Amino acid sequence: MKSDLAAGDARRVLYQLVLIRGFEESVLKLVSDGSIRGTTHPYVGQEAVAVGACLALRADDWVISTHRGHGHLLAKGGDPNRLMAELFGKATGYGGGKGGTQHMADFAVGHLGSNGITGGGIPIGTGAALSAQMRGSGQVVVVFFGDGAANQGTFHESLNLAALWHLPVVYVCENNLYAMSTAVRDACAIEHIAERASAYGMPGVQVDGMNVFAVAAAVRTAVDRARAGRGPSLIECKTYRFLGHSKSDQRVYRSRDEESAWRARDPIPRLRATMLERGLASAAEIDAITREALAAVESAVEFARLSPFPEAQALTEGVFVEGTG
Amino acid sequence: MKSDLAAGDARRVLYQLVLIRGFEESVLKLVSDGSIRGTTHPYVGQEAVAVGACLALRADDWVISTHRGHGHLLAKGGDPNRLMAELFGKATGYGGGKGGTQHMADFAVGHLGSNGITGGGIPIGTGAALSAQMRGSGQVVVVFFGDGAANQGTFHESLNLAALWHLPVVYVCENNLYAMSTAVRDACAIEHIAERASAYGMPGVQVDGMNVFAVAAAVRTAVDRARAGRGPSLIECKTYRFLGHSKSDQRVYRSRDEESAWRARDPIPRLRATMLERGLASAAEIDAITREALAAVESAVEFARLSPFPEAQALTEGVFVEGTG
Amino acid sequence: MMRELTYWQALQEALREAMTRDPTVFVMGEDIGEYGGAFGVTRGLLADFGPQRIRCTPISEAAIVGAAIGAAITGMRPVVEIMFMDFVTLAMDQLANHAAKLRYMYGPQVRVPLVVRTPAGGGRCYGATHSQSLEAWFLHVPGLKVVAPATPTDAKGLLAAAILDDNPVLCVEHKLLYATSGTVSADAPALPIGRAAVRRAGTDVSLVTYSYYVGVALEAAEQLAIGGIAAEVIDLRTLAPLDTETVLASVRKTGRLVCIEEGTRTGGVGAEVAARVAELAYEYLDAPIRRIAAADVPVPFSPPLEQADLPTREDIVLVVRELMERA
Amino acid sequence: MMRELTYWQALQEALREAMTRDPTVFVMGEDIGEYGGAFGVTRGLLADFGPQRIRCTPISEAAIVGAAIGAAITGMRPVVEIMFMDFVTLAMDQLANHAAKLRYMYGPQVRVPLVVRTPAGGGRCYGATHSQSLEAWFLHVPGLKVVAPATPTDAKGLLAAAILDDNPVLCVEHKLLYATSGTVSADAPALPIGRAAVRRAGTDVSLVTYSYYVGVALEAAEQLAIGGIAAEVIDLRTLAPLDTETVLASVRKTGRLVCIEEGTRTGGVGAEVAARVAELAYEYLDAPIRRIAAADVPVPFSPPLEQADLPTREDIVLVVRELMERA
Ligand SMILES: Cc1ncc(C[n+]2csc(CCOP(=O)(O)OP(=O)(O)O)c2C)c(N)n1
Ligand SMILES: Cc1ncc(C[n+]2csc(CCOP(=O)(O)OP(=O)(O)O)c2C)c(N)n1
Ligand SMILES: [Mg+2]
Ligand SMILES: [Mg+2]
Repeated sequence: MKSDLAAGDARRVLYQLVLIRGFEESVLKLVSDGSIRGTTHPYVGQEAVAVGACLALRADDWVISTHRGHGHLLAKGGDPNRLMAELFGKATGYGGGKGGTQHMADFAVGHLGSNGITGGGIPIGTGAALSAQMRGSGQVVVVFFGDGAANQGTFHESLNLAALWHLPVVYVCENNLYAMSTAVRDACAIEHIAERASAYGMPGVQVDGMNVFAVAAAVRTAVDRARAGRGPSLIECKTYRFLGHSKSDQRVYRSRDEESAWRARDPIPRLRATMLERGLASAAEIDAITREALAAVESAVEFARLSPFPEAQALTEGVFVEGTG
Repeated sequence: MKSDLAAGDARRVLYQLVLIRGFEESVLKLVSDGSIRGTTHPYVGQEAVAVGACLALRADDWVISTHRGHGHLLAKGGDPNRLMAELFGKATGYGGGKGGTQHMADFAVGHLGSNGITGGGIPIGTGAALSAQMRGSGQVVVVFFGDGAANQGTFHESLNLAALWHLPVVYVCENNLYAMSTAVRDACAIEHIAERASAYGMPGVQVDGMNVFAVAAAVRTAVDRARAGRGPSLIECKTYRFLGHSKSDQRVYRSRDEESAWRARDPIPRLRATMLERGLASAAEIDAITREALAAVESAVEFARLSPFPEAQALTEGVFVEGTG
Repeated sequence: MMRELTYWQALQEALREAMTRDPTVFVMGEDIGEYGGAFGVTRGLLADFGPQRIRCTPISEAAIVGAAIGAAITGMRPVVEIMFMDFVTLAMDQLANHAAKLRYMYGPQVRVPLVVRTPAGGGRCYGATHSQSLEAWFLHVPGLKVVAPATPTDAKGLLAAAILDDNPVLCVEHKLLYATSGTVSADAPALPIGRAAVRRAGTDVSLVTYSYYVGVALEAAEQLAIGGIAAEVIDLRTLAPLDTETVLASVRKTGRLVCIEEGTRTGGVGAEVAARVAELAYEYLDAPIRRIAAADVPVPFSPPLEQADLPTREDIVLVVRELMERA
Repeated sequence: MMRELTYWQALQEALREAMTRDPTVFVMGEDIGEYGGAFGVTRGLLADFGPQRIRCTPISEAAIVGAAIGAAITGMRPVVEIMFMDFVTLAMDQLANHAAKLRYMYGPQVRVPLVVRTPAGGGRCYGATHSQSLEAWFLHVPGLKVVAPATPTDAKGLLAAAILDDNPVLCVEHKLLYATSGTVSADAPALPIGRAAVRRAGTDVSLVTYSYYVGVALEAAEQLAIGGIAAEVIDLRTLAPLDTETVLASVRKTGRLVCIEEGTRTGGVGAEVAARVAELAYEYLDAPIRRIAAADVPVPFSPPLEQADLPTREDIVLVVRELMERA
């Protein structure tokens, strides 16, 4: 962990990690009890990636998210209430309930949207970077995607475009070793996705995705480079999803031993220990942060429950922006 | 050039180079005078790639071709008559006139088809290799494609699949420096497409695409490897199309100097000189080979001209194989 | 021998029988191995046929379909599973510009015995990118056949036929049908592609539909019967080529046509059916044609909105009653 | 001020004016720089606007459209050129699952002011992968607008409107129209998207068409007039949203509908038009509906076959005469 870790940083990070963890665990329960319909892709285990990456970003920088996107939205400063309400399909959700778990955005905090199509967001994030470049806004885009998405054609086309045009974008691959049930070794011809960077002449780095500050440092380097006009980077975060792919996954494709080994690297107890060790917070303070984060989750559930479903007429509204053209 | 070059090989190669060159020049004239309608993508200048690659193949090996495909078909042993007839849209053409310049195949000689969609043939050739592997036929597939196609998503997805499954396929990229009017440096984030091989853990080699025997040697190595079950390779042939992209191209995007420099590397005079030098053929013999090849082109034109157009009912026939399912 | 099978079991049986009979048949798709596919159709096949023939792929829809085409034109009979129909968008080029066209362009030397299976439909709150019914696009792709079975028997029979067919066939399954069951004959032959079925005879109105909505239309017909309206229910079964004759014969008898589908209305399958009837059975029509379909919107996630979006038995009943009152 | 402009010049004028007025408008596509695009629409623009705004791309249709979406949702107004409509297959996912759905899914915070221009149509012996008219697919993509101008004035007006529109718009151009010319007002405002035009008034039959076939239909109407048949010619101009009212008004008057399009018949634009009329103007119909379209085959290369495939003036005349004789 970074040696010059400030107490404020650590607390904020701990809050976010716990918020995301708590949020996802809460969502799983709500899916099980039928309060939330459809499916969900829990981010549990991968929190350090979203939190670390967003730590390296300005508020006006952008992120593009995936199907496993609640963590990205919360890490970028999204509102747990509106996020939870969206999962419930409520009118107060980010998309008024129309998007659901895989399809929501919060432009106000720089979150340009999650995406139900594996690899679908990669070119879109690339285009946002083009927009930042053309407008000279100084913004940088972080595009999150999984190891599975790295085998889609859009990955290749987008990274080539970004490198060619020196776009201010950082491709953050969350290599959690599986795409649904498919192990990386059964889907990707090489072990380290970061090595694909050389096919586009951009830097490619591997980083411990269970370590917030390692992720933040790597992303910061890439963001600085991008902001300086020196083009894109590919960062591969080695991480693990502690739970199944989605609500129904029995995880037949991997061993409980493998899971335990990764769980031993859980970023949350790790950060708690470091904070105590370095005197960045007392046990009581850590408990308070934890309680505060979990309380935010509870309020979000409450908010979502109490919110109304959209009115029937919402069905046919909002397909188009009216009154232009 | 290969030192153990046999006279027979050299003559066959010369014949094929001249055949393709003569064929393409003839086609251009026929397009200009309206005998052939639509467009054409001349292979002039790139002959050494098709001829060299096919020299390394068994008769039952397969090739997949592109929009610039007449040379591939002739090099694999296709019939100039049926090829020319197809360009005329005649019933005696490979596809009875329905395919045209970008869409023809000759399965009997191992040619699985040219393709009007840039990059469209890459996964198809990959699947043919899968078929060869599954049936244990020992066949190898050469997939031809251009530098432009190397930026398509299908390139990435296919090479990953082939490497993952150790498919018997050789990807032969004809880097002729341009995709239509777009220079490689304006389209591809790296200079040497062969370097993309590392993204899939397969060998990538660059080779002089103006030298038949250099191409043949590189392809042979890759074919041997593929046939031995050791998986795919990527071979980048540095080459040049002497003429415009298609019939109407004025070549505003490149200089006449650049063109002359490449024309100085024309494989045909080069091979003629070598043959004379090494005593592989006399000047008279070389002339005879040349005449013979050009005579074949002339007969092809004759054949095509004299052939009938398809009957009107052909329009709605042949969409489906009848009587199965 | 008749057994009770679910729709997914019936599909799997077709796969198993084809793979047992013909060593060139194999399956490719994402997570179809141990995981059994997103909807379980291939569960158990990996153990029985091995990883060469139950071939798990990377997430590369274009290359999966493209590679299947390459295998198909060289003597294999691949069956591709696209996990959700929404993702065929990524394989659209390979399907429309290659699979469907090669035979016509290259001539009789080439055959494309390719099957692409994919689940369509909503009703499970999966949101706009996991709920679509996009089959209408493929009616507009000459060279492609499209089947859309509504029952376990048809699922087995049509998938078997698709695998036997030397042409590319898109097999549109429905998420809400996988768990439904019915009796399926163990030795039924493959069903002919291109033939609709009259699921219920009636004289007052023709309800033309397919896939999941056959069941809904039958329920509506039941309810209408109570009110004295005899609805005929046509299950198209194959969408391309469309069995125009069966539809026309029905409309000639009933004089009224209601097309029912789950996809969005504009440019849907019902448009084509309606157009054919308006061309070829105009004289027999006693009332305007009606289409019942989803609204022209992306499928909303919010459960009440999704329910409001999808056509229902009540919608059908109301539309038919309104039509009958015009007479 | 009126000037004579070709269709391509009119399109270019719309681009130029938009780029001059609004710095967020830019163009992306293959070979659109010095080369001017495969059909010359952007020739000269690189010199005037520079490589930042006339942005030549690699051959990566999916990423081009995807990147344009990303630019569009962050304040730019990209205009993408897809070199041939046949290649939109490669961008189908980005168009159908992203561009068209983002607004509905994400809510009012997002706008997708994206234009995708692309040439459709045959008649140039380019073969099956370079001659298609695939617009019907996009009628079945809620969230997308589709325009298909038939004249230089409409080309300019509709492209201008598409660029101003905050929604994704597909602009379907026609290869055989680029060189055609007409008078275009220098200061005409953008045309409203969604309004058809009656190109010729008539009382006997409604010919509903768009793009290149408007001209063909007008010629047919001319010929029919000699025989005393007054055909009304409707140019749809926008295919999505379809101007149903103008079509219905015409059919209510004429009692006969002939839909004409260049794309393949099954599942075409004519199916939707026919279905709407059979639903909403059934009582006014005096004859069966007719569709004139290409055969359900890939576009053949062979010149006589391609000519036989594409609908002609004679086809229209024959169909209309046959319809009139039924009366
Ligand atoms: C185009 C497409 N193909 C398949 C799917 C189904 N699917 C959803 S998530 C997923 C796995 C994605 O793996 P990865 O990119 O590694 O992300 P992870 O789930 O591990 O976070 C798959 C196959 C999809 N949503 N989109
Ligand atoms: C998907 C697709 N995009 C664009 C085109 C138009 N096009 C035809 S050939 C060509 C250039 C291809 O370049 P390259 O792959 O380098 O092959 P070359 O022409 O140089 O042989 C282009 C852009 C096409 N046919 N298909
Ligand atoms: Mg993963
Ligand atoms: Mg090239």
